[in-house]
Amino acid sequence: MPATIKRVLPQLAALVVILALNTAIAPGFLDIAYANGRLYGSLIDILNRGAPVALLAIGMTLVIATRGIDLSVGAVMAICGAVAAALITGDHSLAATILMTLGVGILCGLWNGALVAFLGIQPIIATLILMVAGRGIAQLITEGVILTFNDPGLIFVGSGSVFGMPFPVILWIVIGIAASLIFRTTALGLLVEAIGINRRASALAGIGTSALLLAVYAASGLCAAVAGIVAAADIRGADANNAGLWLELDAILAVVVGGNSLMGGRFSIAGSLIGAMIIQSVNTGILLAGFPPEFNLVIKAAIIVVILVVQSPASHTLFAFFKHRPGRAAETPAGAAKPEEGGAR
Amino acid sequence: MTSSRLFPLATTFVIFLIAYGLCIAEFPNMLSTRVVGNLLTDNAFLGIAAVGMTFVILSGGIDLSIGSVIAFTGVFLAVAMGDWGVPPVLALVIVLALTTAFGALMGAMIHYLAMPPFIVTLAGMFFARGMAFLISIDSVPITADLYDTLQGLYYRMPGGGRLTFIGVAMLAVVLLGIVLAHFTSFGRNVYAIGGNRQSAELMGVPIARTTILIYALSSFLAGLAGIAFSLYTSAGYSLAAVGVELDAIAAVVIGGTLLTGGSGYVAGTLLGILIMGLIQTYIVFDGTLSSWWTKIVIGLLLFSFIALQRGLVWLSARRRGAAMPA
Amino acid sequence: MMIGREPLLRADGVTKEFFGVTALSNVDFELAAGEIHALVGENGAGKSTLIKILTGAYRRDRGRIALEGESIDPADVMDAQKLGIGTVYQEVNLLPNLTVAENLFLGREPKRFGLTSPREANRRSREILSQYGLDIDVTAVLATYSVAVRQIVAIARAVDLSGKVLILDEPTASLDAAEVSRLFSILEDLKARGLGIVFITHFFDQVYRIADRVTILRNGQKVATRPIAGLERIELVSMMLGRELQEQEAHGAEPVDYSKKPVVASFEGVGKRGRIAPFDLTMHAGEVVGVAGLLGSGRTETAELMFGIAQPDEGRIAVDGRPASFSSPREAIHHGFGFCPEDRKLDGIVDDLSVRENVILALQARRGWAKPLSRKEQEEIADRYIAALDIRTSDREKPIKFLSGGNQQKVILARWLATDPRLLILDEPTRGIDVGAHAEIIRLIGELRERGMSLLVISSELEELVAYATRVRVLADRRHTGELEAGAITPDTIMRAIAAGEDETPGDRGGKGRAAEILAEGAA
Amino acid sequence: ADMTVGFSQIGSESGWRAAETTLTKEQAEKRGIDLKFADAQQKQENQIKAIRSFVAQGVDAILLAPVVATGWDQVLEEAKDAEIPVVLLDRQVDSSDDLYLTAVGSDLEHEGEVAGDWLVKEVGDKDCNVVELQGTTGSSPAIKRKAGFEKAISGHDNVKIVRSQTGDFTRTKGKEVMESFLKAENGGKDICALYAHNDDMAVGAIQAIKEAGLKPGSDILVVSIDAVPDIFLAMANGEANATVELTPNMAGPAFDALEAYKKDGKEPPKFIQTESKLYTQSDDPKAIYEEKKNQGY
Ligand SMILES: Nc1ncnc2c1ncn2[C@@H]1O[C@H](COP(=O)(O)OP(=O)(O)OP(=O)(O)O)[C@@H](O)[C@H]1O
Ligand SMILES: Nc1ncnc2c1ncn2[C@@H]1O[C@H](COP(=O)(O)OP(=O)(O)OP(=O)(O)O)[C@@H](O)[C@H]1O
Ligand SMILES: [Mg+2]
Ligand SMILES: [Mg+2]
Repeated sequence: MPATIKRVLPQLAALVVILALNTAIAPGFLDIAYANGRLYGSLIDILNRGAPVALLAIGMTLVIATRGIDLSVGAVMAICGAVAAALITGDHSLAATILMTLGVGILCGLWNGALVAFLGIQPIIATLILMVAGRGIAQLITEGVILTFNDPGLIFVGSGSVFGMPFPVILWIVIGIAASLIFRTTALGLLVEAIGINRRASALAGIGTSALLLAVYAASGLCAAVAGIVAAADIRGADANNAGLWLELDAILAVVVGGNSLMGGRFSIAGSLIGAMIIQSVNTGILLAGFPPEFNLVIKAAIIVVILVVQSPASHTLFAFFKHRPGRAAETPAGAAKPEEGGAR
Repeated sequence: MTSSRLFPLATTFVIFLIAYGLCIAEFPNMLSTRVVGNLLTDNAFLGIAAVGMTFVILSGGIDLSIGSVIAFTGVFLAVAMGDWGVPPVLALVIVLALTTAFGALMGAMIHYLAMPPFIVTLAGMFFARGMAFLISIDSVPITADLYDTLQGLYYRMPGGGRLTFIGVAMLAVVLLGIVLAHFTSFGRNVYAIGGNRQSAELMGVPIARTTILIYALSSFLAGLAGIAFSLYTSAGYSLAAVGVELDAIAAVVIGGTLLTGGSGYVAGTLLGILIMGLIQTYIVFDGTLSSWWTKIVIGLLLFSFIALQRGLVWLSARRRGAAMPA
Repeated sequence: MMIGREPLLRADGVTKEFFGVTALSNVDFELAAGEIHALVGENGAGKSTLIKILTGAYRRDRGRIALEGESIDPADVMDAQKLGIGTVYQEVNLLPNLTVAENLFLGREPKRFGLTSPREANRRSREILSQYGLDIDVTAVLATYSVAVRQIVAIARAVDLSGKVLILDEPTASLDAAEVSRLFSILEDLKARGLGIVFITHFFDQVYRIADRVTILRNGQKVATRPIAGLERIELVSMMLGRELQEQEAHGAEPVDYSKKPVVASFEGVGKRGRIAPFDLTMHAGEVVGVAGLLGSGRTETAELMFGIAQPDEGRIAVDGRPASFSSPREAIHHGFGFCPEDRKLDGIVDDLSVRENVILALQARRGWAKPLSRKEQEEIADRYIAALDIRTSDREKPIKFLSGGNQQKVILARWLATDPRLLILDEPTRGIDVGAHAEIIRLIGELRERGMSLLVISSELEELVAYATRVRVLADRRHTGELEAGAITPDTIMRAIAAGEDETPGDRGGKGRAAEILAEGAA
Repeated sequence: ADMTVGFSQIGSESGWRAAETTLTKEQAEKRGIDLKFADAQQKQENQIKAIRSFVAQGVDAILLAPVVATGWDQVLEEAKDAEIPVVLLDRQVDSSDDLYLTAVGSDLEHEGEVAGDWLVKEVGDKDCNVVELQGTTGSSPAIKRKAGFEKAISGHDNVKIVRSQTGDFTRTKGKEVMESFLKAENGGKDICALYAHNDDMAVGAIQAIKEAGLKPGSDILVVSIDAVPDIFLAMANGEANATVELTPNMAGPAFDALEAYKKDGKEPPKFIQTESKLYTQSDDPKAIYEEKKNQGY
């Protein structure tokens, strides 16, 4: 669909620019080699390392589309990693382990959703509760240690490869496409956007807003569960203390860099996935550049600001302004602040 | 009626008193001036920063940078007074000017570039901590005489509790915050923008100026909180105050302010801070919780407070509805 | 009249485009001091856009504005306010989270010792609002009041702000007759003091009653400016529409005994404490029940109980003779109900979605998420209603927030028509709709009734009720106080029934005085 | 219980710290001490709050594992005013030493030095490019372990650090950063040794090395610090070469000192240093793993 591609063009452009920068800093950045049955290269690393954030971003996109936010995803990752490790070391089959872990993720999501939909607690606080408590729950399961496992099946989820592609990459791409299809070929996408823009009007129009909110938070929990399994499988152990730590911020950032509005409404999962890759490219680029770590944060901040400034609606207006300057100079200052762009409300 | 607007605030206060009562019933020692003094002193920096956060949230925004700004302030002060030999008072003035300008810059980006506050201040959070790292990654002690003087300023309450300078400073900031929120045009404008930005604009509220001022105020108070923090620890450390923004947000919301903006009270924030401080004190007094149970219990208590608050507000709305003439 | 002298406010060649769609092209406009100048035109003609440009809310693409001969260029609303231009925009743009007093004095709070003085603001607010006959708690947040009250507060604020020019964009859309005459007497006062007043409305009666001159816009262009005196109504309408309007049938519906027709739903002793007293209502297929009453009389509350938005705490509901209860609009919709709400901005439009999506929203919600309407079906439905209701939009994919107010209203109406409900509740369906479309909607209601739909229509416009209602429920002070049968429905009988109800139950608004007023108004 | 001791722990950010907590509780139980445990979630302000609460509560002694060296003067003074002795665990503070009874711990810089010395000896005269996985930027173990290591290799021009990034003390980051080191250094062929500030990062990095088709332990030497069980497993498999032990049993000596002090006022020395023992593949790592496995890591 050309419209979909057009929608994510700015994000693609940003990604290309970052990749070009990386190529300039690190010679051989674009090299891809094939060895031991899998592909190697920094580009593959970006796809692979970006998997947890990409997975989280899929669920986060939906939550943000309903004008919510899910701060608990990092903690849910930790819980699910711990659950998976505990089950697999407790001699459960791989299938049972994965199913139960996904179930736990959905449960976490439902808890968040219930707080938001039924108790009317503001999403940021509702999910803050699980963000704080969740890591404790994860540690309760692992008793504070890194719970290691050796099950080759579970390890495959983190570091196996299919047709040379690392399995996590396949996972996020497949789940991303599946989510897009589910939400775009049914009416779910429209309904989610409607409740994000005007929940009252949507309820009056007969949309089951509470059920939908529950479903969306559950989806976010599910994505976090998958991300949790990937993260644990990657290091062959559940690190309840650090798994997914602060990843919720990266996921939110990915969604926004992907061109989605935090005010809810229109959303693009593809945009968020590209956003996740942009963030990972920045991180990998910083690592490859070999600066001392003290510089990491400042560089990251600067790049984010540049990307967002370029994407911001105001700079488009400014750009258009310089392209064809209208007759009267006094007419266009700070055009974006005018209601004609923002519309009513 | 005004009283109905103040109802959530009163509810929160009552919940706090009940909770404190329960704590005392279990640990009689909690009824000491030491605990009261500690509640104020230990949460002084958080309280100061949370007042700024209240304004930001009232306007419908959010400021994720405050924890980093606190860390930056501490490191800057420590290094400026120590390594660079800047006179203490001058260093304080410079750092407040820097943080205020930093907030104003974020506000300007939010307004003029129409970028969401969450993201702008997230970048601000990375940036401020990054700058702290660049100044020094060590934890740097502060040895200025001024600090000794200010730290020595406290009133010893009967029972051994101390009413410290920073504790009192926090209360003063809260008071000023209340005045600013409810008795100035700026305060009205903040509520107006939080209620509905477009409507506020059509009613002639100066959006640009107010937005910039709000974030400048928040960062200024974060700078002040950073000073309080450096007084509290006599040091500057770039890893300090991680996650304080979330604590502040939680305190503001527990205090009854809506994250969607336009509704809430600065006084509520103080209550939120005290409630969170009480939770922590309780856990330490209990002293049997493992690391993980500590987190779970904090989460549960947070949940109970919020659920209780919502329940009471809901009940009263029903009661008041019924009380009207049929 | 004032020809020859420099006009108070003057616009020359104002042009405005939105994303390539011309909303205004080369419009000239003149407002003299001490005149009331009506601005009329179809929905989407550009009226609101023009005043937004005059008051700095939008930037114009071209053109010149002058106040008292001096060229001005208000960069934002604050600038315009400083120049002495007070405005009420079409969508009541106040702040629901602030108190009434705070809304009135936002931006110019009374000060004492450098700090604002809420006490003083409250006192002065009470004073101001009493001129409008509104005796309400000014320290309560605005959200607790109905649209009408908010509208009056908005007017009061604008009047208080305007030193030279007062602009009102459809201020009377949700006011009842008494409120309207009170407003008009205030406008007369201001006019006598030399203010220039711009007044936008779709009610021609009001134009004739109060305006000195009228400017007609059509499709973003100015058609003419004429003194009211000597302007034929027919001529005004045809200038506005660019065609003749078929004469409205102002007679009521034929008296038919609907009680014989099948019952769609019945409500017995349904009420909610503090909101609305228990009432009985039986809705038959093929009838239109009009609901009349003053502001705050409980009309909207009645509708909310019927549609599951609020839950009754007593009474029985039956649909098709079977007991039913709904705890949400969703359930009501599954029983075949529809409800077009009064506050379109808050409860109606989903502003970032396109016209197409807004139209199909309720239908899609009823089918469930798993059975999406195909894109083609959606487009067909949208196009059908865009044509049927004459919705003015450049494109069905345009976000609804970019449509003019009246056209948004039509989209919401279309949303409910598309679900083809058995019982349709309309709360002020013609709010802000132009004469052409108004006639069309009245015709449509008749048609739906003939097709066997059961309708409950709340309206403050009595002529309108007369035109389509088969019976009229009369409400006063949160009670159903009476009912007029077909044949007995005229504006005058409705008015009397309302007044009688008000007298019976003197409520918080001072029943006696109000009743007398209404009757006086009816006589005028 | 005849003695109530408050213990302000940093948090539970790593297996090592979990073990320290477990052992402290065990030791307390063994001696009949009533332990009040407070977890600070990695925040100094929480530790200060906890100490203040301990004082308000009137405990008999306080154990403090300080998250950072600075900023303790005031609160230690308050404890001193209340005549409550404070023992520092495993990390130091920069306050004057009359504010606390004693400090039990290892010398972080010394640990780095032991690791560095091992590497210098191991490579002899050969050129060796070292990549370094630092701890959390700004944390005192990261700073000191780096300094100690650099001290050990200074003067040996054949050993030099070519890349140094933070791995935040975690396995995930250790693995990710190692991957990029490998990419940046010619697929890992230019790397002779890895020095990680803790074992967890080393374990993550070992996986990255293996996935890149190299052999950790021989193609790339691996030396790290802490001596947690999992690194012994790696050593047993020949995938890691050396680790420097940081014992999690700090509480034992601390309680000894406290009990002696309480009994007859005996002042312990101001610093009770624990051993920084070096383990290599020749120390029967398998046996040590089995032994350590159940110590609460
Ligand atoms: N912010 C906007 N963006 C895009 N188009 C707009 C915007 N505002 C108005 N328009 C378009 O400009 C035209 C004029 O709209 P305007 O609101 O001025 O009509 P109006 O005369 O006030 O109609 P009504 O009687 O329905 O209120 C309409 O076609 C509308 O779609
Ligand atoms: N003029 C008024 N004075 C005081 N309160 C009013 C007034 N008008 C409305 N209200 C309040 O607004 C609320 C809404 O009333 P409701 O919506 O039922 O009225 P309504 O009959 O539908 O009238 P309308 O919708 O035309 O405003 C009521 O709670 C009422 O107290
Ligand atoms: Mg209009
Ligand atoms: Mg109504």
